[in-house]
Amino acid sequence: MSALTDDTLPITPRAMRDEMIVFAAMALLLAIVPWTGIYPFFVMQALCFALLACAFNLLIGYGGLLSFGHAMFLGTAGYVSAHALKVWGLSPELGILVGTAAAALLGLVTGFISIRRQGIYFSMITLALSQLLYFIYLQAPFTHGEDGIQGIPQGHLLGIFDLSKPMVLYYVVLVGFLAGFLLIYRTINSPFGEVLKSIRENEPRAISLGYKTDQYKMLAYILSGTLAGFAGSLKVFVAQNASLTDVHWSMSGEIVLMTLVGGLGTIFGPVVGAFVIIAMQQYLAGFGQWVTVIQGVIFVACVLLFRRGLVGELAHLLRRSL
Amino acid sequence: MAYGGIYLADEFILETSGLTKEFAGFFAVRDVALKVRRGSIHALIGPNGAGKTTCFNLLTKFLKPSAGQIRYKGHDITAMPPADVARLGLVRSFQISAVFPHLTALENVRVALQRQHGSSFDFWRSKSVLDRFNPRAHELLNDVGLSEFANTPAVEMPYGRKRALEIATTLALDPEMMLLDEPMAGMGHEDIDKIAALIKRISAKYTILMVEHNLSVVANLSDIITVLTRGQVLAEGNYADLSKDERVKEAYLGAGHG
Amino acid sequence: MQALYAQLLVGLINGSFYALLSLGLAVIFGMLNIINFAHGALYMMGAFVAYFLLNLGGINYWWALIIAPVVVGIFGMILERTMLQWLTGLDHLYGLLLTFGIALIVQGVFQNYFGSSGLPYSIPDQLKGGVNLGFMFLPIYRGWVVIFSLVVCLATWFLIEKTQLGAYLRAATENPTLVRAFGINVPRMITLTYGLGVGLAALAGVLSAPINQVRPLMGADLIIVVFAVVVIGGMGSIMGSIITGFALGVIEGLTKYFYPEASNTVVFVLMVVVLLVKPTGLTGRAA
Amino acid sequence: MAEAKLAEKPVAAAGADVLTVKDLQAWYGESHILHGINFNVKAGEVVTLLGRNGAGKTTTLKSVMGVIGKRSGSIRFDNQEIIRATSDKIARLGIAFCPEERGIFASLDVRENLLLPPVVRPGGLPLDQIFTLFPNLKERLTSQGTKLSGGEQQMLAIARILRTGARFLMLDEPTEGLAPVIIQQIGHTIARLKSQGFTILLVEQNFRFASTVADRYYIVEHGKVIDGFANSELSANMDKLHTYLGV
Amino acid sequence: QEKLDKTVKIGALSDQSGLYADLAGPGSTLAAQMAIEDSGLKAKGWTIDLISGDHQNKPDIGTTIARQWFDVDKVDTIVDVPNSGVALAVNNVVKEKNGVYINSGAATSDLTNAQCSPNTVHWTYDTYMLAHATGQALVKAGGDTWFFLTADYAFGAALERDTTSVVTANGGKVVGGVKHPLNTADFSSFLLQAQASKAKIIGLANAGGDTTNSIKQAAEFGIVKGGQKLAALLLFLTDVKAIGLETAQGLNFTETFYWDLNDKTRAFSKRFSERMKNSAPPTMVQAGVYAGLIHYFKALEALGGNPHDGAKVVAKMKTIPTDDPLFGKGEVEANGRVTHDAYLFEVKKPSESKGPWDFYKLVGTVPGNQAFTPLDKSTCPLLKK
Ligand SMILES: Nc1ncnc2c1ncn2[C@@H]1O[C@H](COP(=O)(O)OP(=O)(O)OP(=O)(O)O)[C@@H](O)[C@H]1O
Ligand SMILES: Nc1ncnc2c1ncn2[C@@H]1O[C@H](COP(=O)(O)OP(=O)(O)OP(=O)(O)O)[C@@H](O)[C@H]1O
Ligand SMILES: CC(C)C[C@H](N)C(=O)O
Ligand SMILES: [Mg+2]
Ligand SMILES: [Mg+2]
Repeated sequence: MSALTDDTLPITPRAMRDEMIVFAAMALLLAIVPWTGIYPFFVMQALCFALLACAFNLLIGYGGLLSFGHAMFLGTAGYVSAHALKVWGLSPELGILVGTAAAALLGLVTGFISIRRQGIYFSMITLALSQLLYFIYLQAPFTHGEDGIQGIPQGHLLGIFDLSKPMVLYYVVLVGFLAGFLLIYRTINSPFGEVLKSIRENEPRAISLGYKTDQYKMLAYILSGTLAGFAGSLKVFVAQNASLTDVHWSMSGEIVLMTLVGGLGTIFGPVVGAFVIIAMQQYLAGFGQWVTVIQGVIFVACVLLFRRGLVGELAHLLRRSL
Repeated sequence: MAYGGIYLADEFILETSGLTKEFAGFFAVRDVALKVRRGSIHALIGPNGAGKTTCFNLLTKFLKPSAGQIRYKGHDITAMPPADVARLGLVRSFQISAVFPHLTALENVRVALQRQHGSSFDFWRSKSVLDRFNPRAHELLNDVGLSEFANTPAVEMPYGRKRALEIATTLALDPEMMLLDEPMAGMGHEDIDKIAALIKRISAKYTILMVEHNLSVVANLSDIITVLTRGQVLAEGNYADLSKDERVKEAYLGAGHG
Repeated sequence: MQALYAQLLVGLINGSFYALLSLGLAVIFGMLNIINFAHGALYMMGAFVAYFLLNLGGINYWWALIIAPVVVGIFGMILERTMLQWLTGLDHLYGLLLTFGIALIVQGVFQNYFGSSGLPYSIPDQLKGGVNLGFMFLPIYRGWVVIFSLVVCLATWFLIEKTQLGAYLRAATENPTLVRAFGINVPRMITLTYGLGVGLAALAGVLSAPINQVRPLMGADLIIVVFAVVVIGGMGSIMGSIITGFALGVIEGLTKYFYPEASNTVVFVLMVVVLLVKPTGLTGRAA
Repeated sequence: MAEAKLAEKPVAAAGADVLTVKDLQAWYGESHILHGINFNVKAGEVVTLLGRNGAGKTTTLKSVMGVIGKRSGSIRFDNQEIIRATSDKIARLGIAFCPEERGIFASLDVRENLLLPPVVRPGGLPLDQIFTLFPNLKERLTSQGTKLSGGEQQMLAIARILRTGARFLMLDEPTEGLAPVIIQQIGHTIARLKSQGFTILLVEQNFRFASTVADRYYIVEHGKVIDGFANSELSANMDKLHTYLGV
Repeated sequence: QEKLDKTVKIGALSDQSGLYADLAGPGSTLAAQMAIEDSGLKAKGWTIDLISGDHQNKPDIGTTIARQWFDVDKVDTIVDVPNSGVALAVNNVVKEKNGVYINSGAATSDLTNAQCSPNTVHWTYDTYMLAHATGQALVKAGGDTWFFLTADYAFGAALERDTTSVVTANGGKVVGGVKHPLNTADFSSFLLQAQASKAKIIGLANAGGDTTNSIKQAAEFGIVKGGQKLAALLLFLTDVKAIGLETAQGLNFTETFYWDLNDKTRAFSKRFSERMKNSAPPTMVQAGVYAGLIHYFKALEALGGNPHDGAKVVAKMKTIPTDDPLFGKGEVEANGRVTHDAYLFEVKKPSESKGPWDFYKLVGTVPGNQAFTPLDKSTCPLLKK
């Protein structure tokens, strides 16, 4: 059986240099967006999803675990942050911290339940767990069920940056995204990342070398969940609400789709994938449910025709890891 | 080796008693008492389905025994999780080749070295901290004759080389005892000779328990042979003795051998 | 007390759908090694086919019970031939992703044409009304659903466990190459198996149409509950999925009586508990 | 009774080629395993392929059976080209295969295992005759297939293909891992089948066993047939055999 | 901002495909289109654009669309929004962006109470009105114990709250209730709880597809036969159609518009249904979209142009009395509430119905000044100045 991310290319020092160049280009491009007349709300949203997809990719691309419930981190952090900001009146930085911490805790708890199963079972369990959470949030008083938490105050970050100014908010979100991205990049290229890769490649062998693989997968899962939660907390400032949409299974599906389109197990793939999918939703919004159909078609096409995804195909052509 | 009284208890690095594995009423391994002498090359032979691989799986904890005990270096490891057993220096190699296909040979070995020296959970550090393992990794690759493959992804290496790489990876753990499951399977002549020489060489430092169907390898390498049939120990001894044993002839070698 | 019996009945009805759907999933998983995410969408198609038959062709419920599974089964077989087939040898997860995509397409198309609210499908005349059993009021149609599903489940079990065709299926699950070398057209059998699993889903859809309305998303949420059922019961055995399906429906019914707030979540909570106690599920067959 | 039936339907006139393999090449994925196999089997013969581990004997049988993904060259059976046919079609032409690993199904009981292969043409051995041949099976009909002892599994694997009416049998190492007494029994069975007009292509490591049943031998090495001789020429070829097989 | 011009952009935000799509959705967009045509402003040199969006009954989607309409598409006015949860969320956005918000579809009385806004006009009906008209009538008729089947979101909560206060004020008692998710298909277990409560009245604090499903399944479980009465607190023409007269006959409920009320409503309805896909006459919500926009255009004309300043336009709307062919005379009160007459209807028996949409019997009229929250009881902060 061939694994999902079978043709990952080896990471050489040269590849790492290439990656830094691409990263710099990406950061620069994103930094000038507000001056181009592109609707910043759209890009901010895309950045949140890009971070989310990167976090998800850390787990599937490097840990070999396909979570079909990653929306639960997005939604949980969103709700907790929103509640902290609106009801407790916390400052933005604390709001983000609390939300992200909630996601980390959720990762710990759900990881404990799910991490011992692999393959499709892991996917189904994470999906079911996220649905469990969905129903809890549907009924819990603090989430306001269907109505969601609305009209969240954006406040001043660190007491200085006025987040209700789109420009300020944009750069805050961008910095958040880049920081998250770099952390993921570092994780992939860390001693821990090496072990993770070897587990994905051949878990029985890693066990036989003395690695307690469950613990590594658990850490990867928690990291991934925490970063996904961070994305969720950031998103609260962009959308100014927290709602059930973000914990619904279709959101989990979208996360998978973004990563698949960009390229599972590629570094930049999830970012590209997130932008492609968000842009598509944006421009096809007028076509109603056809968006869903198109997403389905993309899913099918990716699985049947280009399993490597956009960036993966490109990397394969260039024989570089991206 | 065991000369003085102090070492006598330690003469056998691995001992099992009453080791049994039952699969829903079927006994794959039954009441096996195995004693592996420190520093020896011990071979486990027997017909297909005799329970050799199951035995290996039990020793390395990939399977849970239904009954019986396993003692390794004086520890009772019967209930120990697999990773802990490996940490004690009891390491296996696999019947099917077990490498990390998309890591280079060097990285393959490094993953094993890294485990020994901690820091494997450090996700915030650059992996360049792993470079300190490179000299030792190169040394190990050299030992098994893979120097020129250091930067080749394992997937691109020829079959016999993968096997050698796997042994190098296993050696990186600095084990005391190695379990080799059919190390010669799927190899051509030259490879068999090379690996046999390698095994002979490393056996100076390590205890080796191996399963092998290739009788000439068994005959040449092993100090002692245990014959399993139907999950049970049929006989034990050196090759010369066993090849004369009627029961062994009947169960394994066949009437015509000897 | 009356309410308890009534909720148990409602539980049994849900259990019927869980059982039919998880049974279909198990049949498909056995042969194709695929978790059929499209199962919910195909269940929904079953209901829609019944709806079309009635409203466009004037063909009644009873015929729909036969025609809809066949039509949807054929649709499934086309899917298998044109897409799923190409996944042999790939990681199981690709099957999950592909069928998820298929589910999105099918559901999206129906949503475009029919919105997301329910279309009415009325109970066939012969099964209208109810009987007062003394301890509860039993709507006849709901009683019928339980009994009919049970019969279908047992028939499927019989087909797979006790017939020659079933022997081919089980054997091909273990070793398709060898079974083919015995002269059996295994690819065709795989296609038919997918058709059978999908047909079961469609049948459940027809059964549910008069109860649940006909809605494009009727299967989408249900399938996730069924996944939890599958995780709890494992996909190891046909009987296992039937029993787990019905049992969980009943447990859900009990929850509705004793602690209604948890009725949505009880199956998932149960899954968590089972996983904590026995990480491989009750009849675990590891993936 | 059964023998009378069998006699009515010979696969081909005795002595004619039933199977002709020419320049057979085969691949597992990327690896090229068979590099041009040539041999033939006449009706009513027992032909044995000999060769070292990994020489390609099993692969040859599998290629004939059509279960190897990529193959080229020519395989003619009963005057039909089957190099492109799928294995189910090939089976229906009357070729039956007993694989090296036996292929007993765990989810089927012994009876189901036995009755599994469909009858491809009339004239297969009836059950009672199979039970006379392998009395052990009759007693174990309801136990799970893989619960049988190794020897019994091997018997079952052979028995089930006798039922199908196929008259061309390919047996891959039917004696592997079996106790000598069972090997003897299998030897008798093969002799009997031969006398009933079956044609048998055998792969054997156990040369001593092969020599008791075979009419002709082919030596396979590195995916090629490098030699072949009749049983009558055996003693003359003993030396060569030693070097080929290292026995 | 001070400059007036003659361009207007209107966004019809609705549930286009869900369980409220039939009673609002595309029909509301059509109503808005007809209002634009009937206003006659185009002939006077105005450019009026209409776009529509689908909020899918999700507040986050609603606000995202609203925000983008104001930011990117430069929309002035949002109409309809038939979902209380979405409506309240959009209410915040409209206020933040200083647009105009003419809500027709949402029921929650909060829009003109705690959450009222200087940019909002709530046209058609609200939960206070429903509770007082239908609720009061039922308690007075002897239905003094209630069990609520409530849609679990802003609307259901508001309707249950407002009805509960009416029930208790009139000496009745609420013995229990159960919340169900929006867009539920199978109500059996909820209905069983209602049945077990033995309450005389089962109050349906839900709407659209949820209401039709509850009523149909109540019939299946023999609830009405068992002696309990269903109170459809909110029922639309399209719902009656979906249930069928056989099951729906005899239900009492309140609306502020019915196509067959008088010649004016019949004339409009005829024009409307000719342009509808399924030839349905307008529902109360769709009629409200039309009437609300007609009044809005009057205010713009009175201002002499569009100031693109929502608060200013709404203030103007409040100074002009309302008068349109569909709802008759009324006014926009200071809290944004529009008042007009409300009608008590009963669903006809199948034998009484003479046409495909002939469903209602008028049984009473509540005058506009009594139907809605009296200003002195409104909790709207705008009034406290
Ligand atoms: N997981 C299992 N479940 C049931 N039976 C098993 C299982 N694993 C092994 N067995 C059975 O146990 C017996 C011993 O198997 P084992 O793999 O240990 O044999 P072996 O001696 O290693 O044979 P070989 O020489 O073929 O490798 C066999 O009969 C096998 O069918
Ligand atoms: N599934 C496979 N994938 C890749 N290579 C294979 C596969 N099966 C066999 N091989 C290789 O093909 C070659 C020939 O194998 P084959 O099984 O035909 O040998 P054989 O002559 O039957 O040997 P034995 O006596 O061991 O049964 C061997 O080198 C083997 O490693
Ligand atoms: C159109 C209506 C059914 C909307 C519902 N009354 C609500 O406020 O949510
Ligand atoms: Mg073995
Ligand atoms: Mg072979």
